Amino acid sequence: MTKVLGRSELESWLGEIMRERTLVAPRRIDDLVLFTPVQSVDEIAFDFDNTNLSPKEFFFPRTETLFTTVYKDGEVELTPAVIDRETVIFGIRPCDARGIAICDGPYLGDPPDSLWAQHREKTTLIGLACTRPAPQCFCSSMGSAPNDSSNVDILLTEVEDGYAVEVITEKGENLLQGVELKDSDVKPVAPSCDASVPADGIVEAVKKSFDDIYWSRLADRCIHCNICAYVCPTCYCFDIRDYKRGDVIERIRTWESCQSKGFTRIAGGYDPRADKGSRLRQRFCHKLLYFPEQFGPLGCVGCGRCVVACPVNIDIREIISDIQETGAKVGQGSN
Amino acid sequence: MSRIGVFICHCGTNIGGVVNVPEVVEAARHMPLVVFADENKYTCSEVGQASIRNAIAEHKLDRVVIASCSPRMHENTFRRTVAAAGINPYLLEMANIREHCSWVHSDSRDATSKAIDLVRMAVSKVARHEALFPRQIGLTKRALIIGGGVTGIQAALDIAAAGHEVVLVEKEPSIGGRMAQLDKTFPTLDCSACILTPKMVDVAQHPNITLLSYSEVVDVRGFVGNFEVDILRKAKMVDYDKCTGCGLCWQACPEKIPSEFNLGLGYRTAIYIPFAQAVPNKPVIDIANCRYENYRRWKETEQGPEPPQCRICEGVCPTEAIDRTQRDEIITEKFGAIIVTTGFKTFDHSVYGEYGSGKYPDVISSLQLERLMSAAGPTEGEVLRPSDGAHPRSVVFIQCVGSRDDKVNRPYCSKVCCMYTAKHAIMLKEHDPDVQCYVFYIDIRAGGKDFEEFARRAQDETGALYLRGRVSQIYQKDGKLVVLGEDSLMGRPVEITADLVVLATGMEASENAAEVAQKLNISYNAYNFLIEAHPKLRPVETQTDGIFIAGAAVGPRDIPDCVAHGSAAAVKAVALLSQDSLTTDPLTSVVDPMKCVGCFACREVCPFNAVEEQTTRDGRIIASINESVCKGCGLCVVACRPGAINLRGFTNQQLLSEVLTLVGR
Amino acid sequence: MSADNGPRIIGFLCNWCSYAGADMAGTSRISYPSNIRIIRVPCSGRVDPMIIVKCFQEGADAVLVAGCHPGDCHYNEGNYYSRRHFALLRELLDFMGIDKERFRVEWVSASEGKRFSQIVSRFTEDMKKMGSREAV
Amino acid sequence: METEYTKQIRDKARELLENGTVECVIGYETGTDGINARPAFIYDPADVERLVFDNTCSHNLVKYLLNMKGKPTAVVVKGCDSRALNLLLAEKQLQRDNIYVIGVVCPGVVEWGWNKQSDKLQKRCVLCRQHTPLIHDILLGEPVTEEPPPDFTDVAEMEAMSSEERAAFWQEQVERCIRCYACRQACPGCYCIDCFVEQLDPEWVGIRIAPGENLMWNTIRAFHLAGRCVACNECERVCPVNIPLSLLNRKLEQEVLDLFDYRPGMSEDAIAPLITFKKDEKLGIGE
Repeated sequence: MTKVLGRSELESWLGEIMRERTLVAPRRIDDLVLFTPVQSVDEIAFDFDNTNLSPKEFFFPRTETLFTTVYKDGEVELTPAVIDRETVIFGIRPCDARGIAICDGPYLGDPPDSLWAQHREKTTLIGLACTRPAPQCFCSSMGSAPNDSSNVDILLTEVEDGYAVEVITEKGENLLQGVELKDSDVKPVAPSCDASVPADGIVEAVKKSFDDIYWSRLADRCIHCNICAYVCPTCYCFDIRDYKRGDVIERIRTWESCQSKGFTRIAGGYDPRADKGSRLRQRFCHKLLYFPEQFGPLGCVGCGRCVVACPVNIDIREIISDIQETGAKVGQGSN
Repeated sequence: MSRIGVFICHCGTNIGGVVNVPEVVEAARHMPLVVFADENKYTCSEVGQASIRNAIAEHKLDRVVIASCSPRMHENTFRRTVAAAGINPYLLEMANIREHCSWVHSDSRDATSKAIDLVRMAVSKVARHEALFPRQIGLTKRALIIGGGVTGIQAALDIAAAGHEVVLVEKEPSIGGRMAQLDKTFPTLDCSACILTPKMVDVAQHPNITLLSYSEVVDVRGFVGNFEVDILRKAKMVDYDKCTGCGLCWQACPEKIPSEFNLGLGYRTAIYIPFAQAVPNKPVIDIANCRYENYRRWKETEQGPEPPQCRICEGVCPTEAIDRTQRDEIITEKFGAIIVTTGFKTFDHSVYGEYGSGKYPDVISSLQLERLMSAAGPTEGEVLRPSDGAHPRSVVFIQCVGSRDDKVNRPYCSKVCCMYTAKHAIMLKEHDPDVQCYVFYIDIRAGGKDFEEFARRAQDETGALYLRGRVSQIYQKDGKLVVLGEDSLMGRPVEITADLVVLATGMEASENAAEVAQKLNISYNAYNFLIEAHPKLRPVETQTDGIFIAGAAVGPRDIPDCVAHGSAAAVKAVALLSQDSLTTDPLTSVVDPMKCVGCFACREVCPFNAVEEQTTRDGRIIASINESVCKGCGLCVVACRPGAINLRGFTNQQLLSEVLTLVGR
Repeated sequence: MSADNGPRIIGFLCNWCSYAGADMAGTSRISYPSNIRIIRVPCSGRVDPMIIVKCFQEGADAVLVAGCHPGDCHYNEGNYYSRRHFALLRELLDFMGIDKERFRVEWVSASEGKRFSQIVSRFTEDMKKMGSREAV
Repeated sequence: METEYTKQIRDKARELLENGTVECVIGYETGTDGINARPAFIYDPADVERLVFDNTCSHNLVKYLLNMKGKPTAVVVKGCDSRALNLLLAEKQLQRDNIYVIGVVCPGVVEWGWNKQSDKLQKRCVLCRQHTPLIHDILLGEPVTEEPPPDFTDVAEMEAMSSEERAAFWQEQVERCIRCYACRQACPGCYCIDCFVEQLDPEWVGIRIAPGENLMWNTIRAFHLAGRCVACNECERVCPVNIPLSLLNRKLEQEVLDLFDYRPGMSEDAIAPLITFKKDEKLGIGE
């Protein structure tokens, strides 16, 4: 038996949610699809491959205040930021949900990042399974699947008379309180994402390739913008700065990327990762070597956003297969 | 953490009458980094300054903000004050709460809150001040003077008298300039040559003066106290060590060329001195016109008919001083100061069609008349008209030829023409009592000591007829000149038959004035007259330190003015050369070599050529600022996209912090 | 900008002409509205277009740059450059929705105290009419 | 014609690498979508067959010369790219003698997008006034002699809006900006060692990725290219959130043309309009 939610019921349910919670959903802006807070259901895009930017920014905003301090007659008063509003994200794809889960690794370790934890606690994920994977997708090769329900609270799969509903967590349960679900015997078709990338043994291969000239040759093409990092659902690096206005100081953090110039520059101006090759290598070593060694899973979910967005076609799928080869013939190339 | 002290001035009631000073003091106490704030009745008074010095000591202040009058008024005063208390004078900032606040705002509340803002800005700025130290640079105690007219001569003699070395560069074979061409001088009528030549001789003989005649400045590098100048020494073809100036050569030379010195009246030879009293009194060979030099040129190609070889001069020279091996050479000399006295030339009247466009031989310029009057001139002082050598009886003078006339783009007054024309009228009468002079004028400008009397004398004693009006046409009629003009006072046309017409041609900057100015990077106006640093207060200085200007190169002037300006410039130069080292203002631009990309946009915009190239250890060519030349305008800072250049005292950080105290979330 | 109500105007004045002109307004007691806050710079050519944009980004209602009249620059050429910079910047700002009128460049000599106060008075009036803008 | 270009480029590249004239040839190869070209760096004559030239060759390869540190390099250059080359030569960032320029008369490139097949010319190519490279050691294709007059209707449309509408428009645009700086990284005119936006002292722009800071960043980025932008429009192409940066660049391009009668990058010794002046020009400032 499958629980099914009719299209119109879905819409009224989402309308309900909007009342006391912030509803974040995919929305069409010009020729982009972006996750934004929505005020009405007709702002929501239901038919899309995936959004141009990942939904990570509702857990790790592009800019977020950590705390503010006020200096009053010799006294310093510190107020940490608090996330109080409940948020529901509708339409998150399984790959992106996995991305969030992956970031729990670094962010919920010891000590946990308070803001990330708060966002996680206050946010409910309504996943939307992919019915037709896009050409850039390779989630299957990265340990996920178009209908992977493991990282969402509710998973919806489009079926002819509405959406098949799969409730995974208690959070999801609560969110569906009092919502009428039809029983139906439609079997949601489990689509496959067959674009396969040879990810097996990639950790070893990358390790072997570390000193290969491959990286600096690849970096010839890279313009070292931050697009890949900023569209990526698993890139979690940030920069911190204090904003001072009069007697008020606000400490904020913003997205930052290993590809940007100042990222590893240290006091005195020295940059241990100054050359293009080592800078670009860092991105892939982090995703395919350091992250798995530290936290287990590969630091990539195969959403393919970087593949699409990179202005010079630095394609992680190509790199993985190249590395599998070069890794095999290491020592031939040299730096 | 710096410790800032803030001092608010009442300036009697000037500030305190409008601004609530105690409130400002209280506000200041709570501003970041401020550890002390106080008020004074008169901060600039000795009492006020003492209280600042005490507070600095007592509260260990390391930076000071003074809110009072305009920094243009007392910044230096207070810099000395804090310096006396051991704080670097550049760790001071002023808030202008008088001129910019209490004097222009009547509402006490608004004025007070504005005053508080201004103090807050000053506090945020002073926090970002850095200690600055003036630098000492050496200098060459040696002056260069460009132009050997009476102005340059005077300047040279004065500097030499002060005990400094002088090099005087003159492009002609002799110094003396225009004054040497004059017969008498107004209003005293003493003989020009008689008063000038002694000075010329002094120049030649003074141990501190090196005279480089027949030479030109070709390039100037460096900056105040440390100029490096390339000087072109044109080949004279005469060895001055051997030449005694006996004159046999120029008496023997067969070539005849119209004499420049006599403005085409009369001739000179190819080996020549421009005039009898020339200094140096030794000849040069005019290579363009010397017969043997022509032959040598022909020999190189052997095209056309073979010219004569001549070489008579070499034959007659008793000391074998003729040296055909001489070539133009460029020498490089160092100087601490430069004085530009390139003088003037007279307006070319041939542009005036109505005056015969220079076609009629008997329409001459006033300077030509000077040569005709001069005992050393082509006619040995007898005034004979060029066409037929007859004594003119009826002479018409026309004023303002190339002066006060927009038609020929000479709107300015040349200042001397009224007076020298009066002189001419008087002198002609002396030469020949039967002469009748007519003077067409716009109006007579006789401002100057004894000038008016002199001008009257021309009219009253010599009976010169002054006609207020312009001349519309001059034409020739059976050997005489018919001058058609109008007498605007009588309001009727006049027709005068004249033997000679003399045009009072005005003054123009000499032809290479602009070129010289460009080499020196000093400015000049639309008529190529040089521009003073300030027309009233710095009349002989330029915007470029160490370069001074004097004489008719700056604008039309008579002899006494030129001499005075020459001396004035000399004093400025001496004042500079008398120092043992120069102190540079530390408020200059500075380059961060880590950020400079070497695009040299800064060099493009710098008005003072202060940007130089430097090579880093990793081989990049980047900009560096010569702090001795930099004047601190900050143009380079704005031109510098990479933000490699900053301006001390007005850094980006300081301006930003001022802005952010006013606005910002 | 503290207690003051009304438009927040920042003025960058060149030390040699316009700042002296503002001083002259003071010495001659020619009053003008108190909204303007003056920042002293050596030359209008020292005013970086970036700092103008910064003023507006941080919520200034208007910005005035004043320098010597062309030809009178203490540094000979400074204001010829600022004239070019700001002619362009005004267009760009206007294009991005910051009205031309909010950014003015004027030439004020050291003797033009009266003119300075007139400029500031008119500017302030116009800005009052236009209303204040918020920091973006 | 394009296949013809491809052949000529490969032959020239092979020759240059074999006779050691250059160490590297920067050209184009087909990307992983099998449709769109991407930059290619060829060091080995054996690899020249990778090189292609077609109407997807959008990238301005001149930018990459800044990384070659004086190594003798050959580069494939279109009309607009050649203006960038002139700009960088004029600004002393490159030495002409260690660059071999393979100029191609550009037929215009199509709208770019991974795995997107398009036959629609990019806006900049529709408006292009420089199809023929201004600077080259070998020129492929027939020089275009007739170039169209300048067309700024897009700018005019913006100007037709009210000041408030324009403010709102840009507000909305820059809200999307994620400050990835791809526009800067792709721009041949952006080569500062330390871009103003990332300087800590002075801190011109905060690191906040927020409307105010984003607006400041986008405004100054455009202004720093005033009189320098060569209209290759790479900035707009690479923007991941489709901010219409060309509008800002073209507004300034138009003003620079109107006020100073100047087109950037037309010669390698031109002096940019903001570092020179005319004494008597009237620019509507302080008049």
